[in-house]
Amino acid sequence: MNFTFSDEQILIRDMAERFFRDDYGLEARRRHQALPGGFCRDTWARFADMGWLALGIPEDLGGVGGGAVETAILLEAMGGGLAVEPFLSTVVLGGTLISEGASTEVRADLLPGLAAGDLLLSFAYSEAQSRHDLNDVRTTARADGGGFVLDGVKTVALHAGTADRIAVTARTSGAERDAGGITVFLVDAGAPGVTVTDYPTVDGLRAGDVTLDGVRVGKDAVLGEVDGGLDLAERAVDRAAALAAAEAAGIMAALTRGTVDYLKQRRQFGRPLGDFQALQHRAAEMYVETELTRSLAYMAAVRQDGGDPATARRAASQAKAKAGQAGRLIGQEAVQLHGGMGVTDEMPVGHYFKRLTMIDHSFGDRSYHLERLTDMA
Amino acid sequence: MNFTFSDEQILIRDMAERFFRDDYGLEARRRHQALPGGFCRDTWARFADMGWLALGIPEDLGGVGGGAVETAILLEAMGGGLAVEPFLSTVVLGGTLISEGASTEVRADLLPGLAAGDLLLSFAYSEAQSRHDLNDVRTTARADGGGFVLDGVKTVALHAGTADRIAVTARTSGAERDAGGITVFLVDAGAPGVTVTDYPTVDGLRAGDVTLDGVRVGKDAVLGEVDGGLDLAERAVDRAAALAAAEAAGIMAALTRGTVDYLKQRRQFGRPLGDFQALQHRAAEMYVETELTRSLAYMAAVRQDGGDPATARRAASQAKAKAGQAGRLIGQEAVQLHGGMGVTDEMPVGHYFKRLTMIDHSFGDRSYHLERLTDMA
Amino acid sequence: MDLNLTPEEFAFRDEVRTFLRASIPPAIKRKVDLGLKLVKDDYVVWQRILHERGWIAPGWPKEYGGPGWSPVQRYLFEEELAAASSPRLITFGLKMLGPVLIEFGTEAQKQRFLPRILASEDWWCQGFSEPGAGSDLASLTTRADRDGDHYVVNGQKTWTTLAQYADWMFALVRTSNEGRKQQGISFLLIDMKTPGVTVRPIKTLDGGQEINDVFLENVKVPAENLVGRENDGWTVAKFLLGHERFGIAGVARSKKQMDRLRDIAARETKRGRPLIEDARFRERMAEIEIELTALEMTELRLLSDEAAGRKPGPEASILKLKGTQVQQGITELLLEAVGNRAHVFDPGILEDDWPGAANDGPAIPEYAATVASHYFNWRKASIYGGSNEIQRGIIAKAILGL
Amino acid sequence: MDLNLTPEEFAFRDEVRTFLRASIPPAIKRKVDLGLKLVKDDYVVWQRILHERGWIAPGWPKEYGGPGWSPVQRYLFEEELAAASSPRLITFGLKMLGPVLIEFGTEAQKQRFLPRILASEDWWCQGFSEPGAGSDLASLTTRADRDGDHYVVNGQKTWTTLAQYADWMFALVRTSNEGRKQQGISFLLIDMKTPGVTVRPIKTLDGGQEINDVFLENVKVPAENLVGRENDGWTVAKFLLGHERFGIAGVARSKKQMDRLRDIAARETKRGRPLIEDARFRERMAEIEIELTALEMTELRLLSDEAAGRKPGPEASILKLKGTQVQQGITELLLEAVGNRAHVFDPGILEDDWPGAANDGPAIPEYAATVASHYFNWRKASIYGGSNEIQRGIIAKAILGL
Repeated sequence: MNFTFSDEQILIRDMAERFFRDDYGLEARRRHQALPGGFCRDTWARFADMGWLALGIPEDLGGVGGGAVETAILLEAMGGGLAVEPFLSTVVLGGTLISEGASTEVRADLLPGLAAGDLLLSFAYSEAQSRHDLNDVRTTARADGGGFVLDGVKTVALHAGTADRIAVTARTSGAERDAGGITVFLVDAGAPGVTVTDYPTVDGLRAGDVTLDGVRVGKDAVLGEVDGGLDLAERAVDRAAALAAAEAAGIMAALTRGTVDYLKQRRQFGRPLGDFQALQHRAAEMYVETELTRSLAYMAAVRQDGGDPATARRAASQAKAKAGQAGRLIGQEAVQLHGGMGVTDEMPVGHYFKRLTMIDHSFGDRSYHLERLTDMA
Repeated sequence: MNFTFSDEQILIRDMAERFFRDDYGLEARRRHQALPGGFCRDTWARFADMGWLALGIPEDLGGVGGGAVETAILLEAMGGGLAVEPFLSTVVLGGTLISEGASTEVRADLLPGLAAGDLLLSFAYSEAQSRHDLNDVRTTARADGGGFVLDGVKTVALHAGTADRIAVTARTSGAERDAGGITVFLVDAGAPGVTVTDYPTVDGLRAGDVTLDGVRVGKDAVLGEVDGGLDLAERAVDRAAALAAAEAAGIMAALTRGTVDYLKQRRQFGRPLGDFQALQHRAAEMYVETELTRSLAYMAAVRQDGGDPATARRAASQAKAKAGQAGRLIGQEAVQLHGGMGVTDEMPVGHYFKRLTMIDHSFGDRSYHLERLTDMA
Repeated sequence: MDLNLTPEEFAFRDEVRTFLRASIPPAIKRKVDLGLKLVKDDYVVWQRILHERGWIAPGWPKEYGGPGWSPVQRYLFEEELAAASSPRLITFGLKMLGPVLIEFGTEAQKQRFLPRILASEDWWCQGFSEPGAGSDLASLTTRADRDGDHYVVNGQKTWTTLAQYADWMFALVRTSNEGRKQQGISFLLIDMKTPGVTVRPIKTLDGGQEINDVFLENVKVPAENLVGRENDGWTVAKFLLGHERFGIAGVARSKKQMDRLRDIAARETKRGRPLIEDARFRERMAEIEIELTALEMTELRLLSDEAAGRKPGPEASILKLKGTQVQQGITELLLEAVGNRAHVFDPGILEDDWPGAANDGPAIPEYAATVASHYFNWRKASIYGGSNEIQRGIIAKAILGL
Repeated sequence: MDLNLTPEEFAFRDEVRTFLRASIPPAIKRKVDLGLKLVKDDYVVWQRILHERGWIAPGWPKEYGGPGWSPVQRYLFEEELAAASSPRLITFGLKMLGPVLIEFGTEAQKQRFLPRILASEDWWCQGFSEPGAGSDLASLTTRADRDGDHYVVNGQKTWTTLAQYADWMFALVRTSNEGRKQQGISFLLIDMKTPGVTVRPIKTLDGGQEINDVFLENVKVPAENLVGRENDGWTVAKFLLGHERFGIAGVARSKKQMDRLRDIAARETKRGRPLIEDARFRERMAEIEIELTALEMTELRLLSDEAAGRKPGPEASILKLKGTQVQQGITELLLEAVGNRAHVFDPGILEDDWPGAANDGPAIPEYAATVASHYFNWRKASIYGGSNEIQRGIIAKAILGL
């Protein structure tokens, strides 16, 4: 048992931190947001060059191996860098669905492109009525000839607007909230009947609603088992939840650092704010909560790779619930301790705060994960 | 609409505060606790002399009128004075049950004695399995001739050991948790078959378990309606909950005051603790929470006298839930800010803390009242 | 102690309710109900309706145009305003400068400015905060140098709310560097059309634009626009910041927001049932309702003291502190209520003429469109007007004697 | 990064588990499980069993009698100790003075005291706090004046845990008033049987008696009992307070308490069902389990750093701060779990030989008898050993540089 990074992991971390420190930043982020699709394709190509998109993909398919811990290291750095690129949707959600659910042929067909940065993915599992429950699926997939016909509307799918392929959950049998009867399909974004309404999200990323109107797909579009897709979908979303907690930890660390710097520099009543004990103690709490979240995020990452599924699920929920609670505290405190500067668009703090807040509302919010733990225990 | 005390109410408050400041205190409390029954009969007689036991009783029955607000004023002072006398059990619980549930004859028989300090009462509504639910009654009352025969065990009845009469809830029909079928009986503590196991409580008061073994009572022992006693019992306990919130507010004010005094006087690192901003802000929170609790306690008291029953119930639950939350915060903070002194038996702070804590666990704890509000809304 | 309304109070409330509900323009009501952006005209139109009825300045003495209401009547009026979906009345003239002029102004200042405030003919903004003087207001450095019958003002104000609409600014300026920093400050009225005044918007984290930098470069201000005595502006500022406790808790608006929350929770679903039936969500609503009720009862206690003739004291800090915590707590629940729709950002909601969620737009119902922005934006509540840290300090020092 | 045990670690854990469960005297186990009072003999008997096995001082170097375990092994041992219902090992000799003597002691001091600590032949107490020096430890005033080959000690120590059992006290005393207050402090070993030493119990709010005043009146202490150099005791004290992070989070014991909570919640009822099936109560348990797991993982991260050769740093303050919050949070849930039985106070539980809840006694089940006392008593956890305020200050200053 040990909790230390390997030399290789330290390399990944240092490289990612250096990239976001030197080649990213709030101004770059603004530029990327304004580009078509809301992110920078050149930056994405650099992600590919650095091997980030190949994480978790076997070497014979263009990947570099590695697992959730390496990805968590990257996401922690992306959190600190406020990256807007579609990493979670393409690499984590899409990559997991294909790696774990696709046939050997489809994997060989798609994963090299993913690793090379040529394939963008999205996972549309949410519907207007479903809240955070993946089993609440009204979208239907009717067997037709050798394939299926899909109808329904999926909502708030991260980066759906730029995705080349969109994974969707659809009901192949059963009633609206049944756990069985759900199938995951990988749909071509340009297929007849697919319409994506793309829009910005409040934290500066993009998402989209996906309308499926009589969309025909072949049998090879099925990821995982017909009628048995819920488990695959939940594994992918749990992995995203665990890794989003790592991204959140990166943001928390940046907010704590930024707040401490601000307290040192800003003077009020003739001395630096950092001299005021009440503020010192609150900064200390921010630090403690950051470290606790980071600990759970890495635990959850470790648990996502192999091992007992119930342990993986519980760890993801613990990390995500903690990220929600600590994120709310740290985001609110960072803004408050920045005073008037905290609510402007000019300083990074507001942008971190928004992204951190929306992480809580992605992949199940704190209430959802607490309830899941409650049901589980 | 107004929220001011009348001149008469101010008189009551000033008299009570003076009494507890001049004639009570931690040493007196210790002496009272060591007396048989765990309180001081002479002090009880003085309560009677001052008219405190006659509050809420009509003037023609030896009372002085007045209502819940006057009683709340008294209880707030008793909180500050850390009184151990059986006021809540005799005057609030017992008095309400008799005033609202007894026949004209029984009222005329008992209330003058109550007002004069000659009659001590207890209300035994709790059972081992019932938690905070008044409808969870296993004790039975079997109709027998003109009267009833009672069997069962009631637990943690405040001041049961010194009570002359004990009101008990018993099931005259229905199943264990039915709302109907419960009847309140007023039982002579010395009646054959009644056994009281008296014990100290952790906050320095007394309580008892009451065993009823074939206890025979007449029809005149019934308070309220046969089978319809739950409403009467809940009204009495709600009133106690609202007034216990006032007692809690008195304790909170004393703890805040005591903590502020301690912070001013105790020096660390070359200056008074009160100079440390982090501690100032925490003392400010204690003050704010005290005032909020006080506001709800008086609102709840006002609502207990007449008016809409649902409004009365909601107000009692809001006040009691708030007292639970604020009490925990203030009690813990007071101990923490007193440092090592806070956990000794010598300083008042620990005694206030214990009483405040146990108020949360009397008449329904915070969780119970929150759930009740949730069910109600 | 009596929490019931008297028959007269009932009648008053009904009169107010009937008028407000009949008079509020539906387009304005819709914006308020959905939390959309209000523009200058919305405020002015509505305030003039209230002015015509004589109700625009409940806190002003009758001789200056106030309605002469009791504290209870003012409380009821606030309640009904919020319940009728009234926009917040712009406080700068009505609740800040007006009372200041009544207390400190010359007769000429009163006659010149007060009627125009009542009629919403002048829009005022507040020039207090500076880049180097936030919570530590007295360290301000904007200078006003006397030059004949004028002051020449140089400096920068910031965080100036709605300065883009303002005709006038009341400002704290430094007229002397001698003595303690609280000395040497003066209270000056500045015409925003004077040459040398530049307003630059500051974008806030929710994407909105309510606050501004105001640059003052050799701005000539007639000496007659000094309020109170020169170098005695700190007294005026303290009066301004401390005298008004009505409404600072925001109870009436928080009640209205709780209604909105219940409405949204009734429309949103969880596990196939309306969210409002979920016991855990209900419990969180119950918790915040306890705090809101406690706040309201505390406000009523303080109002009763005031009605009984007691002067407003530092206890009002409770109202500001707890009031913003309750408001912010409600925005958190609203955000949670809309689930992952919280992500959706429709930039149109920042425009004056948002048509509503288009049917072919993102899957966000109209009621949810502003919830996230509102959550982000409302963090300001615990920062401005004396941050919560300042309020705790006031309580610790002025009430507890620490 | 690997959270699974290696086969060797599994084997080690099994060996420890088997031994501990077989060796713990049932009477001691019962007291621990019910939270009853332990007396000196309970501790000594058990510690000698561990000593015989060679496991009493996991943190000591092998040459002084430690078992030579890795950090992971020590972690597993702590886990198994708690799971086996071991009493807390008395830390004063084993975790405080022992390492101090190994670092600073003379050869004679080591040979004299270390074996007796291992064998639980000497019971040590800690003489740090004074009535005027709590969190501000360095302001202590107990004086030690050199007189030939002795020091003469005068002063008062307070909050001295279990001094009533102690044979010896290690104390901080003032040997000089020159320079900063941290200078001029010395670290002295005092035989409690020396004339002039008086122990007076301090009753705590839960009715227990664990802490004491210790009065020192002209107490003659041989100069050879000075540890480290004269006037350099602050260095020794800082080493003592900072060097040990193992176990300060109390993770293993908190896990054990969570088991106890689950057990009690399974026996208590709510609305006719076991409390443990109540969704709201379960949610509160889940919340605290998240914190406990986060704490454990943080401890493991720090231990991994240590195993990799990094020196213990101020991060250990997280463990103390959060550890006590988790412990206290569990005591709150335990208190809530027992409902209104929490009121019942059976003074017998404070006695050495409590027979258990008598059938004819108050209606309190054995498992609930100590819950309220425990809640009250455990408030001390965030006060002693560096209060939570001190820990926050350490984090702010030593980690964040504020």
